[in-house]
Amino acid sequence: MNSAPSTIISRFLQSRIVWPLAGLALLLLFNFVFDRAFFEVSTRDGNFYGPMLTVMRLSVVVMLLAMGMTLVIATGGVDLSVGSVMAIVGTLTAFLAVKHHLSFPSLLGVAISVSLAIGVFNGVLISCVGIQPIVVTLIMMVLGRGVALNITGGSPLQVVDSGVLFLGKSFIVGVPVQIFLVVLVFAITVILCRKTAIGLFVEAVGDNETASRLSGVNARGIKVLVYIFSAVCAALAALVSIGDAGSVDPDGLGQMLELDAITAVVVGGTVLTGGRFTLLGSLIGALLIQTLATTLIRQGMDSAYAPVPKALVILVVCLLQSQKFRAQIASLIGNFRKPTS
Amino acid sequence: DKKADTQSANPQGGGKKLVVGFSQVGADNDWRVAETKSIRDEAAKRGIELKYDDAKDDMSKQLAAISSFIAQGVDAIILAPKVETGWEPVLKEAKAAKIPVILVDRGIKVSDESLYATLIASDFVAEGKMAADWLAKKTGGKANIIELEGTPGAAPAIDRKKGFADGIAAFPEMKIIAAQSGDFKTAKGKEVTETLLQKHGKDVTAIYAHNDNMALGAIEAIKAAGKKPGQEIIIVSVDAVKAGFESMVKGELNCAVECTPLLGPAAFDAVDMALKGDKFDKKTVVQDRVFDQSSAATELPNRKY
Amino acid sequence: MKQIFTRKNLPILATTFVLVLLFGTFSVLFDNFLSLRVVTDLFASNAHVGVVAIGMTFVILSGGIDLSVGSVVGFTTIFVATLVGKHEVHPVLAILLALLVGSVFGAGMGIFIQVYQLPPFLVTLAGMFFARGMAFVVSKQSLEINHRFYSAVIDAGIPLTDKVILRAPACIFVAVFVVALVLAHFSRFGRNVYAVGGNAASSLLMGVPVGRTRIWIYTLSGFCAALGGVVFTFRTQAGNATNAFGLELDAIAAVVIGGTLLSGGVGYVAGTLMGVLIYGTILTGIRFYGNLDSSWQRMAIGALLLVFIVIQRLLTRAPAREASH
Amino acid sequence: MRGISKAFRGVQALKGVDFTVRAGEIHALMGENGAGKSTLIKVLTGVHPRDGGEVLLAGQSVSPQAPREAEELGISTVYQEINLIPELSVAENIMLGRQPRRFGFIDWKELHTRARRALQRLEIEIDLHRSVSSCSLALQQMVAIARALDVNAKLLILDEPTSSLDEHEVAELFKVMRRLREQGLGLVFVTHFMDQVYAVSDSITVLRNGELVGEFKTAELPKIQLVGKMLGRELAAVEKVGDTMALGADAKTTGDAFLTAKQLGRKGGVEPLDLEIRKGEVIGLAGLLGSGRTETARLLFGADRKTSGSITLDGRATALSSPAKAIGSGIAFCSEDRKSEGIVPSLSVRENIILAMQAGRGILRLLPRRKQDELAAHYINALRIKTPSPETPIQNLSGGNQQKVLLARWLCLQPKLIILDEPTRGIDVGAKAEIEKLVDSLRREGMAILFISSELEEVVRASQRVLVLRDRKKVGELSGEQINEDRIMEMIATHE
Ligand SMILES: Nc1ncnc2c1ncn2[C@@H]1O[C@H](COP(=O)(O)OP(=O)(O)OP(=O)(O)O)[C@@H](O)[C@H]1O
Ligand SMILES: Nc1ncnc2c1ncn2[C@@H]1O[C@H](COP(=O)(O)OP(=O)(O)OP(=O)(O)O)[C@@H](O)[C@H]1O
Ligand SMILES: [Mg+2]
Ligand SMILES: [Mg+2]
Repeated sequence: MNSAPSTIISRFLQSRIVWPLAGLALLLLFNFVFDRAFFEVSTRDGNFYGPMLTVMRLSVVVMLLAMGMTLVIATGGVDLSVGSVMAIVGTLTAFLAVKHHLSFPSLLGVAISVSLAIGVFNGVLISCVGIQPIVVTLIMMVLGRGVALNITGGSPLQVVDSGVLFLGKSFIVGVPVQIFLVVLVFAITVILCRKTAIGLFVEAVGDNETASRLSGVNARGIKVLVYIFSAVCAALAALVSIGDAGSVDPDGLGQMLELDAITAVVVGGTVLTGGRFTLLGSLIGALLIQTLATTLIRQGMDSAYAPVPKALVILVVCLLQSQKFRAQIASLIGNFRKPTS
Repeated sequence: DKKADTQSANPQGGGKKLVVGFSQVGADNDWRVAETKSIRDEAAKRGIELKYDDAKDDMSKQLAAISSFIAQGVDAIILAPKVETGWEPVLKEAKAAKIPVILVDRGIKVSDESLYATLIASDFVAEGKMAADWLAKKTGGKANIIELEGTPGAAPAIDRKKGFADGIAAFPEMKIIAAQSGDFKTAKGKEVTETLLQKHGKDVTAIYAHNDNMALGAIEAIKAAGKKPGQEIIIVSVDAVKAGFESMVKGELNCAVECTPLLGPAAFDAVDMALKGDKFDKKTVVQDRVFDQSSAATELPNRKY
Repeated sequence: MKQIFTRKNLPILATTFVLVLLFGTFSVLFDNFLSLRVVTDLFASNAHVGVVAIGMTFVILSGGIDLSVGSVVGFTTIFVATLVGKHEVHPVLAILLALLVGSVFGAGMGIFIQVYQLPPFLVTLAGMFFARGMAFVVSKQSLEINHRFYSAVIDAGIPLTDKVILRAPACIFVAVFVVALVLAHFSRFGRNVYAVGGNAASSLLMGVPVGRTRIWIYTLSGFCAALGGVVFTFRTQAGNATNAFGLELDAIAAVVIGGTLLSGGVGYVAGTLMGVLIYGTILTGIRFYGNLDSSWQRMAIGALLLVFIVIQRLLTRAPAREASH
Repeated sequence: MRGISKAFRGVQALKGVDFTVRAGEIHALMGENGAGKSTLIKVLTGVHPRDGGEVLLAGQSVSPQAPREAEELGISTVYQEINLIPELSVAENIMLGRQPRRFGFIDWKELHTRARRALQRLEIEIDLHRSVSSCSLALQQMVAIARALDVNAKLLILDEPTSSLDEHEVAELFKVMRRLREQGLGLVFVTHFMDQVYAVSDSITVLRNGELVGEFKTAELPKIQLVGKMLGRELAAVEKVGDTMALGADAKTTGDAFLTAKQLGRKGGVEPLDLEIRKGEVIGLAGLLGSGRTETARLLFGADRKTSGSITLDGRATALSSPAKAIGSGIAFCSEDRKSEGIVPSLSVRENIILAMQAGRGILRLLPRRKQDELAAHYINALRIKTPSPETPIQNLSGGNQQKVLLARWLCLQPKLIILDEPTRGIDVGAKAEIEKLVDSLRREGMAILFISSELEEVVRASQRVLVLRDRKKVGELSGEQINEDRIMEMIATHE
């Protein structure tokens, strides 16, 4: 009985999310030392405000993308098209709301169906035609951006739909709606993965596709499924993003976010070659990226030079994950202690 | 038939359709889209065949486009260069092929001015200065400013920053308390403003954005922080696209310095003159105007972009 | 060597066929397309992408990835321009220095990847940010390179006809391609790269120096990226910290279109050349058509790539099935 | 080697083991699955760093840090799981890392000559340009051996080199091994085949649970005692194990036809053949390396597409166009290539066991966790799978234990027909007997079994009927009393 807590702790220490969490903790520690105001929380009209909350809110978009990306990466693939899916869905919904006054449920329907179609397109080309995931989704990334620009001719649009604005701007019990959304999507995804066989099949297909197929796993179906899921996540991210910004720019929306999403997943401890995945790790990864971005802005880092510290933080988080590095540090500390004791 | 025959290319001669290549940087924003549309429309109006290429913000693709225009044997080239430098080699090739090059909206640095026919330019530095002047007048020379910069290294970002800095130099009580890049994007503009407002709180009295997209993001951020954009915090931006005007009419954006993208007519006038071999000025500066909330409502119906 | 039309060469043949088909289609559609000038342009305009993609081929063959290349190209251009323009270093020396810096940078990333067993994606992502940031640290302003040496190199070239000249960038591209071809197929290093990518654990057991090979691969990629930057300066005679933003994706795309598998172990340097040319040909075709607005240009690129990749895939797949197991 | 210790997370794989090989001897290393044989070898060649002990080579203390360094010291090794680069050609795999060069460039002509010579020593003729992945497992094993033989070594280590070779190939290998012994090399030989041990080895070292049991002269150690030492049981108990080996052919076949294949074939694969499998019957597939046994099995399972013929199941015509459909109709297939077609390496033992069952239930109806744990516990117990816990990733298990997990994966489906392709590959004597016993009891329960093994003895013992294949053609069928090794050999050899 009394060994229970220690096994929980040791299991935690062996899990993959420890090291991204440690990276996040380091960043927060930095802020704690140099920028105490980072942790201030105030209330206004019963809603909570503060840099930490803003960081969480701002990371929601990448978190949503990262959840879809996690499953895709776990099957050994990658989805570069998420930014463009965001652009298509965001521009289309804003356009339909302005020009055709569609209601929020129909907008949501459009968003989901469009992303579904793109997901099927990606998935079928990858698993049935057998083209490499990176090629298919790269093509979709270029093509999709064109589609998004075509909807409005490239002009920005105001977001007028109250449902979308609610998603992006409102609060429930003082907490931004988007945070509830991401928690909801996370819960659904975890249930889908762990309370059905999806998680097992995704990992099996990513780890050894031949063996999985010979065991009767529908590897193709699983692959199509993860690309659909990724696209739907991107659609949700698009709604949150345009609701938050209040307007859409078809060229800028979602641009380069695929890189952030992949980074979040890999920082979170899922390996790019597929197999075991951790959704929670990906969320922590996304939070880490946004905390870093916000910290750099608050520190007044020149935007042009900001990539340098960003690189260093990524490297440190990487090194924390390396067993060898930890061993070296441990022995260094050991050497340091010896003479003093 | 569009066979290469640059020697006899002559707008009046033989009823042959003139072919002009236009290399655009990208489709980043409304302003670019409007500029492209102006040039494409003008070409159609004049019965000129336009070869259009969008370089997707990649300088090397622009170089390739010009090279390809030369290979196609176009009669003239219109170039909206991404950056100031790096054009000398390719322009030498154009010159060797006797194809006149007209630069629009941005100047370039070359050792030999004869490499291009003329520049039809907006003066980015002047735009920055006009924004500073307007803000100085509005605030009585006292302001704590957040500057939302464009993409690091982009020419308009560099010049609009410089012009603004020059403009406020005369007012010791106008200070830029934070300057961060918003990448010319709405969402990024909002993110940066939101964070900086949390950091600097009540100190901030004005925002200067290098384009309207970022200003729109900043307005949302100010609203989210529970303040009134346009009243508690004064916002100035450059470009003056339609969305900017709508925002001014709503009373949120205070001032937009126009940087007109409607360069089509002037560009093709230049093409005509260059092909005729006329002598003309190396640089035509397009006069930019400043709009604020007072003039926005009357101007809005006239906006084409 | 005896037979060209073997199963092993099928992917590369299919890719070549696709390139010829593409080029042929455009030649029929557009006047002036089928010309030496367009072909040399294809090499010159894509020289920096090509050089970088060839370095990337080795990385991808080994099962890794290098996201830092675009930034290294950008860094190199401004680094060389600053050395020549501000510090009056002779261009040759500046170029050599830049190549050294690129190689050392690549080696550094390789060491991190190998020694600490870190994911290449993250290490080179950090490298991408780092190099881009350092490029701005060198100079935020773009700088032209005014030096007789540069003008001489830019004017030089191999005249193919009296009008068409193969300029320095294209020459470098071709030279790098030939060297890489030899390296990949006629050196132990090259074969080790394939082995490491095919199965790193087995390679280790078979006595392949896996660690050393990996570090050399990233060094090579860093070198190629720096050389790509140098090529870029030969095209522009200027340096700019923002240059080649996003180039890594173009390079990866070229490699993968050329038939190299992202999972490592399978692929061809020659395929990468085809990949670069296929992508370049599509862009050139769109320029020749010239009547698409920005959004349609993007859609056309995507659609054309898709069509031709599906063709390539179908060509390689049918017989491959027959022989599998 | 003296006092070698090695621990993995949670497992003490070796505890102070001493091991000596002399020049000019063939030394067999024996032990049950998971006894630590492979680990001892990997410690010796520097794959795993050792926790304690020392390695002496010709009196000098050495500690290679990587297989490459071991090779430089004159230690050449064939590791247990075939370690080759699948996409590279046969020739390149043989010469990788030591390609002949001229002017610094690889001399491909010379490379192919040398590779051919290396294969000729084992009397194999194959297309050197073929990629290793397109070769059957047995061929791959030969290539790996050829590679090891090409080195000028002082010590040659062979970890289960014969696990998928047929008798002819084994004989060929032994010839080479004896020749090397004459030349004064030391050889280490790991296998689970008793006969082979007695056929070539001079001395035997037995490991059990990571500990040294002892070193013996082969001539002085009767078989039954060796088994006893490996299992750590008393003689009486061992004799009982021996008994179970005699199970088999007595029972007569029962039941109706479960699967009937007519003119089943695949272009470029096996020629059309007829096949009938009845309920409660074990059918053996016999044939030499590459004779098409695996191909036939894959066709029946839908893993490859057939190009001719038809299959009826329980009297109904069925397509069996994919493994999933085959599994759905009650067919299971345990592949011979466990590394690339069997295990899902980073998943746990439990997940590997339930994978096929879960696939059958579909995505939504997840097997309750409690049920999963029960199944895992049951099979770990029943098949004596040696694993620290059901949650251990399968890649950390010894080769033989991985094989048992894969068997469990199929057994828990309770299929109507199970195709076992080399199920006893790399499995120790005790476990082998158990598997044979298992096969027999499954048969009695009414399951149909297609049994493929390179060990004729095993096929003969287990089967009621035997199909003999040669050059990817069916050349005959034996049943009941007719089945014996000589008849089969004869059919393979004489049929034209
Ligand atoms: N990489 C590893 N990580 C953790 N445990 C391991 C690892 N490799 C081996 N083991 C454990 O070490 C023990 C010895 O394994 P080893 O592979 O040496 O057995 P073996 O005698 O070769 O058995 P077999 O005959 O089945 O091949 C086993 O219990 C196995 O689970
Ligand atoms: N000696 C050989 N020469 C050429 N090809 C061979 C040889 N042996 C096997 N093959 C190839 O390997 C493929 C697989 O044969 P298959 O696995 O069906 O045979 P098997 O009887 O199961 O033998 P194995 O013991 O190798 O598993 C065959 O299609 C054949 O092309
Ligand atoms: Mg073993
Ligand atoms: Mg077989």
